[in-house]
Amino acid sequence: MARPAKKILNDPKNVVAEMIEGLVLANDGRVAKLPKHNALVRTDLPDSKVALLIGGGSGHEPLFHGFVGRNLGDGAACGQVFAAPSPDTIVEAAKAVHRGKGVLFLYGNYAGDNMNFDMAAEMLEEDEGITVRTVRVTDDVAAAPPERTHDRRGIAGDVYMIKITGGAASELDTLDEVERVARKAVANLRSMAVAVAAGSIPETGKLTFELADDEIEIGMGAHGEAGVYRQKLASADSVADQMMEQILADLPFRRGDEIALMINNLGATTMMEMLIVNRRIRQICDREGISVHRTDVGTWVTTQEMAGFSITLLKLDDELKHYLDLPAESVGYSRM
Amino acid sequence: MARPAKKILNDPKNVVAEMIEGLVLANDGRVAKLPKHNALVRTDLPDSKVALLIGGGSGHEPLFHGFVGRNLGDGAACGQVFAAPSPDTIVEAAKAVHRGKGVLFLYGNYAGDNMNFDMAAEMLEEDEGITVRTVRVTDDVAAAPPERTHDRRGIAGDVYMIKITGGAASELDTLDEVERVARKAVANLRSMAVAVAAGSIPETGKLTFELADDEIEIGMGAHGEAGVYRQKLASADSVADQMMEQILADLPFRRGDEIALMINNLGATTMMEMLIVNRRIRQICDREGISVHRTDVGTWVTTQEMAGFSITLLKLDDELKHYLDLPAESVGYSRM
Amino acid sequence: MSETLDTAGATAMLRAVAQAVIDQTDVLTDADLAIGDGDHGVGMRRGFEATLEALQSPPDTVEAAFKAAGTAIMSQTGGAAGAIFGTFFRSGAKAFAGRDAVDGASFAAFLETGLEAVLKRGGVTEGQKTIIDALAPAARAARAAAGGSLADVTAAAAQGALDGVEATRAMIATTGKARSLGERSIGHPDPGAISVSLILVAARDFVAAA
Amino acid sequence: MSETLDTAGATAMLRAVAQAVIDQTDVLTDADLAIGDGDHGVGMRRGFEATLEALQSPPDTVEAAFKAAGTAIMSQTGGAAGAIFGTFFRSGAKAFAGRDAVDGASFAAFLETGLEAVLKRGGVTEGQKTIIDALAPAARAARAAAGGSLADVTAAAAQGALDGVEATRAMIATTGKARSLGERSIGHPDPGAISVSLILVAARDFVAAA
Ligand SMILES: Nc1ncnc2c1ncn2[C@@H]1O[C@H](COP(=O)(O)OP(=O)(O)O)[C@@H](O)[C@H]1O
Ligand SMILES: Nc1ncnc2c1ncn2[C@@H]1O[C@H](COP(=O)(O)OP(=O)(O)O)[C@@H](O)[C@H]1O
Ligand SMILES: [Mg+2]
Ligand SMILES: [Mg+2]
Ligand SMILES: [Mg+2]
Ligand SMILES: [Mg+2]
Repeated sequence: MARPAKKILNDPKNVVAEMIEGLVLANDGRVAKLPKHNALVRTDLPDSKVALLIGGGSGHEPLFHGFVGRNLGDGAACGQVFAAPSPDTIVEAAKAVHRGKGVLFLYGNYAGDNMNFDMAAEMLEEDEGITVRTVRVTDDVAAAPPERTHDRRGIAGDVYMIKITGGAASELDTLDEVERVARKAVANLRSMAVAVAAGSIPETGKLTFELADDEIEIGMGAHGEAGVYRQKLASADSVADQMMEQILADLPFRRGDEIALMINNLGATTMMEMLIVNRRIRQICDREGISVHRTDVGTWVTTQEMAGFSITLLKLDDELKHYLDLPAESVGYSRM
Repeated sequence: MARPAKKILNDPKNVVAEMIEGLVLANDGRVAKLPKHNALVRTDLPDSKVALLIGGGSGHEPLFHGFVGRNLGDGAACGQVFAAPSPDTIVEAAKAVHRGKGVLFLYGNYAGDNMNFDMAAEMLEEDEGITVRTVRVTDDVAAAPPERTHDRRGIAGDVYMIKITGGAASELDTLDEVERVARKAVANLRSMAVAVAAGSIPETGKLTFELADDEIEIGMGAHGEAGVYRQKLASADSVADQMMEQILADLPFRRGDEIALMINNLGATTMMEMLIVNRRIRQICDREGISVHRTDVGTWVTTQEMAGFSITLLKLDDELKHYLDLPAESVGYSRM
Repeated sequence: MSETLDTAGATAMLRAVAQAVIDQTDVLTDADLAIGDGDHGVGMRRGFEATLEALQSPPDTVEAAFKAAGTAIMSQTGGAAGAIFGTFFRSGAKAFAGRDAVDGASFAAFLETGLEAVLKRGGVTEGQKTIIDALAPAARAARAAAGGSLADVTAAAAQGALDGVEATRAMIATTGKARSLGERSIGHPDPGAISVSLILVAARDFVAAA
Repeated sequence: MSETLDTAGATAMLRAVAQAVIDQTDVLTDADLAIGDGDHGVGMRRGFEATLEALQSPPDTVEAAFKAAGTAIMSQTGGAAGAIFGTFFRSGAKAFAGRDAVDGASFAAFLETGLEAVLKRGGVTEGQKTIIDALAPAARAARAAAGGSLADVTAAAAQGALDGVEATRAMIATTGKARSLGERSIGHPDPGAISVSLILVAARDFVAAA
């Protein structure tokens, strides 16, 4: 933890506020910041819709602030780096996105997020009479055994969850229905990450863990939380084999399943590495008789400058496929 | 140059071939690889169009292979990491994209690319009777003084060039016209990069330059070529100020100009840093009376795991704006 | 050494507590780097800097002073600690309702009330290597000393928290970001528990010096 | 020591040259890391490994042998070096047209013909810190020795290239990836020039041992 991080920043205490200012400016007026909170809201929200509020700690750019847009999040409540947003920020963001049909909270399953979003939900229901439902993303198979999925962390699966739930919240008429789709998606979603090098929090300037020059950690969490095991640096094919074995066995994914596949950069990994891993994953899918409906390879859920990647598989049915394939556009994620 | 690079790869000699295989698999059938060459071609090419062939050394992912798609490149000829593709690869790629109206070669201005693409152009004209025109991207203001723009390197400006020329090659009927639009764009395009840490070539495993823990290099090239000067790590605002001063003075950009603005990740930099820089750039543009038509913040032209970013400004007119704003979709770049 | 603290005294104590935590930012950072994500120090600093600011305008009552601290922490700390310490101070404040001074008994009640709210909010029990493992023994020790002076009670609470921190070293985390470390979390004290001890030691020292 | 090389001999010499360059991959890498992008070594290795493979099927003529080497380099090396060395061998090969052996005079003509093509392709002149700065003095030295044996000519060419490499140290690069270094390129030899010297030294040594 001695090696200092090297970043081009202004005052490290202001990173989140300045980042959000930069994001709003990059967004051509399609999102606005709430005056007193690190929260973003779409400027083109229809008058009546089920609202989708996403959020969590910052430092995972472009998640979450970059996922506010059409068929994605209606708003985002952003905390400081790696720290859940506070209840007041969540409450104000929820009030700003609410369009009369209730608000779905969608976020990663972490103690801090759970408590802060729960407090906000209680305040909204009690003080504002706004109905809130909550779906927590729990895609990280490395975080807990299958019988305790409620103890699992949310990692790159957030992207598919926001994509599908955002689509459902655009087209479906009731909070119940949107929640149902989101719950189905999260039940079909599995991810796992591998870390090659650590990231750092701007305010401390310290790397969040240590890893020897020839070591990697399989199952690393999105804030540098411990994974399943450390091992020597290995070939792309063998790393993909190990990760896919655990992911496939977990749901389990079976012959004949159709999936969406995401390979997500944790920050500093080259796209070349991810594409080489994609090659191996497809060999495995072919062998297992699993068909890939679509693939996303890119940088969406990061841990600052951590190096490594995650693999996400989402088992599809026609409904999930429909919402996943709707066009979407935001600073962080666009697809026609 | 002692610190070894740490990557998850198979045999480093096969990285380009495996990467292209992974890319084609990620692309849902919209691009195909030529059987014997590291070259990609759109599978949905219309029967008659001016063809746009892009290409260059690999290692800058998602450029170039990730920019083959509708309103982008019709094909890409890919070299080994940091090495221009060979004439035979370029020739085969050009033959594969040719649709009776000639081929425009669009690539970054480097000795290796110039020679290999020129040889290919000669072969195509002599042996195949295919008309070829060439536009070289020369956006890097750090590479040579304004009176020698023909000595300048092509860096992140490649993205806007491919976007605009790809659009023009979809809509315009003659090679002449497409070339005219591309030449206008390149004349209006200026970029500059800053490096924070070095990247490495997989086959050597060695970092391409050394930079002290508290140093940055302004003007670094896309293969780690020397920049304008080294200096101590400084605040985001002051780095943005320095870079913008040189970029603005170079064209020069003037009060009343309308621009497209791109902040491009060289590889390992956090989006947070780029958004904080965007905030400052917009303050500068406001002060100078320059309006920003659109902003792109992301990872498109990398130097493997190099840390740092580049700033690109493109002065727009109605024609350039039209082609720039056409929808486009590819593995590397999508925008509705 | 005064036996009770009026509103101004309680406010001064909260300011001393805030400064003590802010001064130990790096200690908390390193503790959280070891088993969590490394943000506990800067989070606590944000929350307690906001507390210092909030207490610039003198609160009307002891309850208001503690509630202002909790509100500042809840809105500025973020993360698990923001929710927990925010809830702790805001809910604990109710123990001072209608009272114009902090004495030993009300301080013990404050800890108990806060603990109860925090247990409910966080859904954990003792032994999971959290804030609770410092707070619960502190509250018990304070209750046992509650017949004595405020100095006795704060001293007992501080000692309970310090013992609790030590005990967390041997625990395996089963919640929060440290959970996935499993046995690898053994040997490290819990960062949130350390924060509890910093708060209660600062309170003890303030009362002893007052 | 034979006075001329027939097709089999020329092929064997090209194989020896290829192996010599492949063996020095790291030297070329480090030279290119110092003033370029660090890929020159692996590029030359790729090109000359392809050359070895191409020469597995014995060429019919000397010209074909040199052309096969050039074609392999041009298609597998990539970058500036692929274009330059590919052009050099492919165009230089024409100096052997209609001849069934390499002698001193034809080797000198090979260097001159190759140089001319490379000058045209690259558009640079002597003094810009490139391949040319080893190749041009090598060709001149070979011409001066062209009345002598093949051994004399290859020895003179090798020495000319080695001297050329030394001279590149003092030059400021004005083309290629090293250009932007400006004065910072002084002191480092040019990687492409080193490759020329490796090729000609290996040719000399092969002829001397043949
Ligand atoms: N459910 C919980 N109940 C009580 N305390 C908790 C709970 N979860 C985590 N904690 C405490 O929070 C501390 C971490 O705080 P902090 O680093 O600020 O939050 P985060 O885990 O969100 O990064 C842990 O050391 C632990 O003491
Ligand atoms: N225009 C040119 N003419 C001749 N040689 C050149 C030219 N440009 C570059 N070179 C040579 O190419 C060498 C670099 O080769 P290499 O590293 O393989 O290519 P790249 O510069 O594309 O990475 C330089 O050391 C220089 O000798
Ligand atoms: Mg945290
Ligand atoms: Mg190169
Ligand atoms: Mg923490
Ligand atoms: Mg090179």
